[in-house]
Amino acid sequence: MTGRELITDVQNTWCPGCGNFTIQHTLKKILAEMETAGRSLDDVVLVSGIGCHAKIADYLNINTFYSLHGRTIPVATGIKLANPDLTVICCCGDGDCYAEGLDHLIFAAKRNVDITVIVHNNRVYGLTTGQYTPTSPLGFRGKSTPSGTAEFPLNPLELMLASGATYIARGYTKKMDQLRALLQGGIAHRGFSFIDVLQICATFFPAADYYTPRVYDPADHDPTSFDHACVLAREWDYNSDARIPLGVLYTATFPCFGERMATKGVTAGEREEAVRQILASRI
Amino acid sequence: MTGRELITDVQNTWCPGCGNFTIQHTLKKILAEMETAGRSLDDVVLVSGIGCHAKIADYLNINTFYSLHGRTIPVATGIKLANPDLTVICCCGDGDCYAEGLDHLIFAAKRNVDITVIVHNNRVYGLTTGQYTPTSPLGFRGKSTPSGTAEFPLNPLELMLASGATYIARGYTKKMDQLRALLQGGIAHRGFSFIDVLQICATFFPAADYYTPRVYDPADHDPTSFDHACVLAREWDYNSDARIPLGVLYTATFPCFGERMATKGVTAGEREEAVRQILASRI
Amino acid sequence: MKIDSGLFEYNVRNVTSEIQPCCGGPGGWHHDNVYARTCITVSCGACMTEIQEVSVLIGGRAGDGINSAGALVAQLLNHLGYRIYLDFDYPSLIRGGHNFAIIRGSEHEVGTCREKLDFILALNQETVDRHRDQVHAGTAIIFNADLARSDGQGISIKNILTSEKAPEIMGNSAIIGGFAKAAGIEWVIVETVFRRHIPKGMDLNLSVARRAYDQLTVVRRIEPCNNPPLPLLNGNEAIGLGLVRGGLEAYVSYPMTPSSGLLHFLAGENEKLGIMVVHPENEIAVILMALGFAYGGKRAAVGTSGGGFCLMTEGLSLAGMAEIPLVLVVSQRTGPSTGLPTYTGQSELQFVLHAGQGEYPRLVVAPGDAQEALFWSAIAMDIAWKFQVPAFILPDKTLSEGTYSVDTGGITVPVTKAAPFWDKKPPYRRYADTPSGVSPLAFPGAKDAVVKVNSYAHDASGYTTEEAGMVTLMTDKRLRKDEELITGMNGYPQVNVHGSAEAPVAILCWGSTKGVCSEAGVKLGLRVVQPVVIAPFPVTPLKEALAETKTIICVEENATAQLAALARQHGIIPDAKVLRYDGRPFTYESLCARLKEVIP
Amino acid sequence: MKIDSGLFEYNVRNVTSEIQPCCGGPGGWHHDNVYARTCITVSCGACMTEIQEVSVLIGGRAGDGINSAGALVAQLLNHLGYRIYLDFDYPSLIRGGHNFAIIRGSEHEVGTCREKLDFILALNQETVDRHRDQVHAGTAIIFNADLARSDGQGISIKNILTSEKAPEIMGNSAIIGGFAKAAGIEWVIVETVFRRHIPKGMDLNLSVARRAYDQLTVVRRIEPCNNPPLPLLNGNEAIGLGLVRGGLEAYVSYPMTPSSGLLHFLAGENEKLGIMVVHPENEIAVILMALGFAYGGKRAAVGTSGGGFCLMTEGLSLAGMAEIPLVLVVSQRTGPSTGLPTYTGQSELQFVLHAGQGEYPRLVVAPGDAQEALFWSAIAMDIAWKFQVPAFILPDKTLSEGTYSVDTGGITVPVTKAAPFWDKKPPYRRYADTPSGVSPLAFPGAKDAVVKVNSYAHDASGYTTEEAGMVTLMTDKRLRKDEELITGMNGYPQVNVHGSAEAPVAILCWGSTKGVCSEAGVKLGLRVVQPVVIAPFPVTPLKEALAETKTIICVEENATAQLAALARQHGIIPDAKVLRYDGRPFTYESLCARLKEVIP
Ligand SMILES: Cc1ncc(C[n+]2csc(CCOP(=O)(O)OP(=O)(O)O)c2C)c(N)n1
Ligand SMILES: Cc1ncc(C[n+]2csc(CCOP(=O)(O)OP(=O)(O)O)c2C)c(N)n1
Ligand code: SF4
Ligand code: SF4
Ligand SMILES: [Mg+2]
Ligand SMILES: [Mg+2]
Repeated sequence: MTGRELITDVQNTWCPGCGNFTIQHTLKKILAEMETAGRSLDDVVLVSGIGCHAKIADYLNINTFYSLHGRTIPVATGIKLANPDLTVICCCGDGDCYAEGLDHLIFAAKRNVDITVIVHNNRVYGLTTGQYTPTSPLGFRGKSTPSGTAEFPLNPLELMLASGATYIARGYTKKMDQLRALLQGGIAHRGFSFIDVLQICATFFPAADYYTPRVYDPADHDPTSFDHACVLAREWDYNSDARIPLGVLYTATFPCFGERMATKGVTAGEREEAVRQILASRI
Repeated sequence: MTGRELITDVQNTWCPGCGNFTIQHTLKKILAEMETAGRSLDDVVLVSGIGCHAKIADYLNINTFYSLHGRTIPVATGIKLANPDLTVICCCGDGDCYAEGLDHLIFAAKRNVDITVIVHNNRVYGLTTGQYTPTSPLGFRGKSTPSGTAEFPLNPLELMLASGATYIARGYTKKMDQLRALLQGGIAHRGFSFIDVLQICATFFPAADYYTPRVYDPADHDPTSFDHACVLAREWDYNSDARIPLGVLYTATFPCFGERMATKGVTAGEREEAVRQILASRI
Repeated sequence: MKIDSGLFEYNVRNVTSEIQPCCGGPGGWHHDNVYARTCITVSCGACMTEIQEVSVLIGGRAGDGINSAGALVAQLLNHLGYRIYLDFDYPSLIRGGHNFAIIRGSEHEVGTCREKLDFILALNQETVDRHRDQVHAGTAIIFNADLARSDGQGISIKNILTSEKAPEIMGNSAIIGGFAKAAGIEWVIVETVFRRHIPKGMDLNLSVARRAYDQLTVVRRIEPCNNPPLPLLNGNEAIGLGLVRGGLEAYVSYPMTPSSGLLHFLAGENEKLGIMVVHPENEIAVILMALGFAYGGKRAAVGTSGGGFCLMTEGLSLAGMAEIPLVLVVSQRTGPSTGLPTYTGQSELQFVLHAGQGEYPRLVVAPGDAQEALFWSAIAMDIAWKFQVPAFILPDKTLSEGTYSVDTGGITVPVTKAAPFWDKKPPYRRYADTPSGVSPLAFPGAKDAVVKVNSYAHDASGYTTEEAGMVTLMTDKRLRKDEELITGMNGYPQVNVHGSAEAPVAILCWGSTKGVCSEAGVKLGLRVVQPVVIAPFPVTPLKEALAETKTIICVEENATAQLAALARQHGIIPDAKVLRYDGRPFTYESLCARLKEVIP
Repeated sequence: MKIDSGLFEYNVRNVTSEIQPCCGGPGGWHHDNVYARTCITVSCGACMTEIQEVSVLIGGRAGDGINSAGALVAQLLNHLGYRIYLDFDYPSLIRGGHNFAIIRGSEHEVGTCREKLDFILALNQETVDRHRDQVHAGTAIIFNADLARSDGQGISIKNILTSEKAPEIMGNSAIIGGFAKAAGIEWVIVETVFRRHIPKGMDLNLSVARRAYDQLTVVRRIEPCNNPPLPLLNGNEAIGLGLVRGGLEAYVSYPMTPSSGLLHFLAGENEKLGIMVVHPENEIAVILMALGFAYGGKRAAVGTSGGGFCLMTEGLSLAGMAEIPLVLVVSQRTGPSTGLPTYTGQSELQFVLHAGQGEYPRLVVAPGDAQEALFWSAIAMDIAWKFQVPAFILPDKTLSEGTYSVDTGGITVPVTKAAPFWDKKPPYRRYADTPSGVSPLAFPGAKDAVVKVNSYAHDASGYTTEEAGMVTLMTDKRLRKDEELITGMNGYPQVNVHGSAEAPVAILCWGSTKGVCSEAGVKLGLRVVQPVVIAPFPVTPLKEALAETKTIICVEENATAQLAALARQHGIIPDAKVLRYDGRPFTYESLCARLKEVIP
């Protein structure tokens, strides 16, 4: 389909001021550009989890798999293995992909599966009305922790560096142009791309006043330097007060899982012959 | 119980030459020493997963929770929260705790739960007869990957450093004295202790000839140095040929999850009164 | 009714809906709204006494605080002496969309809504438009004149807020003030309710309410009734308090609608109640952590809904095999899969009965309202520990998030923690074989006890075995607990009968449809039979309750009639079924109409 | 029997055990061992013709390669024209412990073991000692004289290996060579079998075998039968090949006994078969990845056992809601929980029927032997795609790891991939409402198709909806597929009848007990009714198969009689049950004895 309307008629139910609008708008622009550049959007698939972020599956007029809380990544892996010609993008929540389904994230990085994972990291469970997530700061008072959480946040960038992801970036929904470049870079990257997006949750984690003065673009960072990527990733630990580097922290080139796993196709006849041979070998 | 027989009458079914014997023997010694030092073994609990490693639950004559494949850590967390006076040790497999239940490992580290996790890392699924695990090298030919795996191994030490573990060590079943010190240190440590033990699997991953010439004890390493711990953790990536540092890589002191979560006990009367108050407030 | 289960004494009032009928005649609880003539009084079907009754709807957008506003309306009626049922209807989103609460008050106990409304409080136009066919000749509409046009009385909320310099969220107080006036509720009651139930900015809220109160005129007076006000609890809160009375020490849960309210409630009250509340990384961790608590000697419960429960099934089977006591609250919503997260359903009955590999006894109770939830949650915890089995509480969205009057008069649950404990004579054998199948309990830390629990087939000491004879012996031991459980449950009111207890046509229902089925049963002269205990299946009491019926009609909020299948399996053959599965609870009117189609 | 399901043609031979009886008389497949007099021939219960039959046990420690040695013995008998059943019994450990295989050969199809043995091949003393009560007057024992003492003929394996400079693992060849001689099997057959089935070091193995062959004397000649040899497959391999014939393109699995063999088999053959085999991080990833494959247009299957299946239930419910085709192989072992990992059981029937929240149609087939597994696995894949439902194959350890003769003569499955595909006229609606409830399929990448699948309640295009009417419509659409499925399955042999088809006493059994029940049925003159399709429950064919029975006896390898409960639910009331739940399959003798206790 060419020149398609990219936004569906489904009524949008995000709160006013929600950072998800920015992510949706950014993806829409990227899709439009991909189409202009000759890529058929029929070959793009978006996989979402469950949560506010995941509603994007209803709003974008492309192939979508609106899956389960925490399970975007194995679904996306299956799709990519099934059809390597597809561009597969995951829109995940932080509860989704850092709590419920963290293991899948790490394994996709380890395997260098050629998909792009965008984490709508609002640092809260939005759709279930405001509980802490793995990236909420220590002491966060959510509905399940009204007197404050008892645990430090995870640093997802550090985890990704430790897990073998080959494209690691951080964006911010109040920096739309940069976000677009980061997502575009991730989609273009061959291999596992991960973008942690600091997404404003207007209702349960309205952190713009915290983020905006702290975010910065590190000058002269060479994203092929793993060591410096580590330094940047650790600069802000999602908890204490510090400058928050944005941008592509790390890139590397490695063979993808799909390439390594590829099996030569066989015809129906060859397959039936193979079955016959196997049966014959059992006599 | 004092002066108890530490090994049960259950018939041991590990293969001759299995590294699990070393781990069991080490634990036995540590337990005996704890008892000598005045700690009642009634207050020690061992939680195991499912796999060859897990049989240790049958062999040691202490409190044990022989749980599920991949699930030692949440069980251990519950036990420790239920009764902070207990010493809680997990014996995990690498399939167990780096594949099936990886998320729990990371969260226990993040929370700094005061338990000790010993990973019997034989880099293979032993009990299910030899499939690759997350620490098997790229190209490993196991029963599920007869023409070689398509993925790099994880580096569990790096992951633990990224997750907030406060005691991180690596041992080797052919270095029993050191192993004892490492496990002892982990058990003594207040907070989340993690020991990756390179365990020889005589049947499916007999890697002694690989390990023995490569392992070494880094001189002058200060385990409170996070940065140097990272360097050491990365020296060998569980895949390529390199020297393999053993010992305590990292230690730090932080409040434990249990301390932060502790709730003041109330009497039955106080509780009933609280219920009455809540009911009254709903009129 | 007094139950002596050998464990504790429990004065049960009303738990089986044994409401005093107005006339003492057959049928118990009778009332029927006759809207055309008089809307606030209804007449008892048996004696034709008029009983008082009122239905109020308040609606607006998500984020408007409809749920709290509804709760205030409910408290107003509560303080007028009405028994309350409140149903809150909302889509799965945070702001915008249409939310509404229907509050029904009645002189008698009530557990369902009527379609027709006596009052509509409309914060926006959508509320007016969407509920048009729920008005009757005498419906009073009070609306926000800034956003809606309608018959009835409008209030400019904006003006009021501006005059009072009050924030937007206090708009609800204006509409409630207006309602109070329109319903002829004395100001002192409004003031009492606001003072008791508004946590912040109470004076300002009262001023806002007063302005609206003064602007409007009385159109439909709600007469006070003769009852004292009662605590209003939703099902989740009732379950929470019941668990606490059953000795709960740790609640472990991962948020999932409609169970999250229980997590939030217990997390908010945990210090007062002296319990630990943990929200771990996912539901697998939830159940395993809870099993860790129980092994450590602490009474634990978990809560979730269908999707999260899926992830707990492996841990459930472990609980069954390792004989670790645990209470599981599985609050049902519309499935399959993510389905309709904020709407109701009753489709997890068979799943819960059979979940987890292998065979082991379990208790499943499905309370019908908040009062039953309070009662049965305490029992579930006690049974779980007494028999060392998993015990399920199986509410649905309607019960979990619906608000009910709870009559706690005389309810005391002296929890004995009467689980069978080890006699401290070593060696301790975790799975010692006993005639009842129940082995004595000890916890790690106990002197000279080596406490070994095991997910493998094991012997009496907890050591793994692969020996055929031992496997059979231990399986028999576990299944003997099921026999004991059946006997043990006989001490409890496992099956409730409502409506006309002798009628030849019976409704067979379970869970939250109790309320609507009871009313329909009264209206249509049907017997209403509601098993609260689902497993072990109470065959004998159920057959007794259904004795001499000619027709059995299964009423369920699922698409395949799951209780009907279970009944058939036990030789009870339902003749017809009335099912609803669009996520909405049956209303009295819709159920009556559907029943009439199948009554012979 | 020829089935035209509209999808493909399939010449079914023997799938319903329609074995030619020797005498043509009633009862089909009759034979009974009369050990005392003659052990290798048995007589047909109906015509008293003697039919040939032999049972061989080989035992040793884990790690001794007993399974492969058993397979070689089986091939020897196969090449003598015997039909084979091989049962492999081993504990859950890697080295040590007692492993043994029983190989039974018969002139006729066979699917169970006898207790008495004609040959015992003992690699160690434990084998001799443990199986003492399985010998009869004429049992020939061949033992490793280095490690065991016994009656019979000893061989010093050590001496032979030393002379041949052969490695220890070749000891099995010695014992097999000895067996061949003792059984009077011609050397040329040994040579053929070794050449075909020993992957490495065949010449050396043959020399080792020959030495033993030459040392021993013939004691019990096994006469060749008149059958050609057939492929020997275990149930897992048969399922794998069946799936491939059903169009399998991706197999995703995490190892778990007794399903792992299927993973290993397909991983080993994946290049030849052109399929992708993925072993991900855990079972949750397994099922979600498989759903990704299916959404991407590739036919996928997953395999596991009960504990792993627990973790798949959430994904299963997603498959049901999103209507994504998937085949699940759930191989049962003794539960609950970890239970007995390497022993059998039939306790997942009800779990599999009800797993996953909410209600949606599913296919469940429980093949009775490898031949049925081959046939039904292809069908399961085809049905999954035709109806876009999850389809289960439900073997157990006995079937998955037992080896059977498979008669593939005339079996061709021209897979049409006849799922209903989109007509390419946009707009594509993934959930278009149709009379059958089945919507046309398209996959991402298809030109102008926007393919939206959704775990939420959704409309025809796949967009989330919370609207009551649409929810009902879509639920009805999904449930209509169940109706269609019931009709569709009528084209298949859903219920098998063995034994005396007219007898008034019937055994009702399912899955791998088919073999033992058939033999017992013949012996005791019982009708044996075996539903292969479990869901949708084949009520009509089952009632037909049971028509005019006076007594129904349920035989199951679980503790609660799960098929019996299911049957009762559908109005079929079993009168008695014979259950075994110690992880071991019924033997013919034990089953006959138990049946005699309950036959009226
Ligand atoms: C297995 C399971 N557990 C819990 C839920 C309930 N649930 C739905 S969305 C959600 C959290 C969403 O948080 P996040 O992923 O951060 O997304 P957000 O809403 O913040 O975008 C939860 C817990 C679920 N759907 N499935
Ligand atoms: C949920 C689940 N999946 C799979 C299995 C089967 N299983 C038992 S042990 C094991 C692997 C053990 O590997 P590892 O943890 O490395 O332990 P090892 O045997 O090597 O000590 C597996 C996959 C299981 N018991 N439960
Ligand atoms: S709750 Fe937060 S994340 Fe969800 S829609 Fe509202 S602002 Fe966005
Ligand atoms: S298989 Fe490996 S890990 Fe398991 S007992 Fe044998 S040597 Fe040890
Ligand atoms: Mg979030
Ligand atoms: Mg291992």
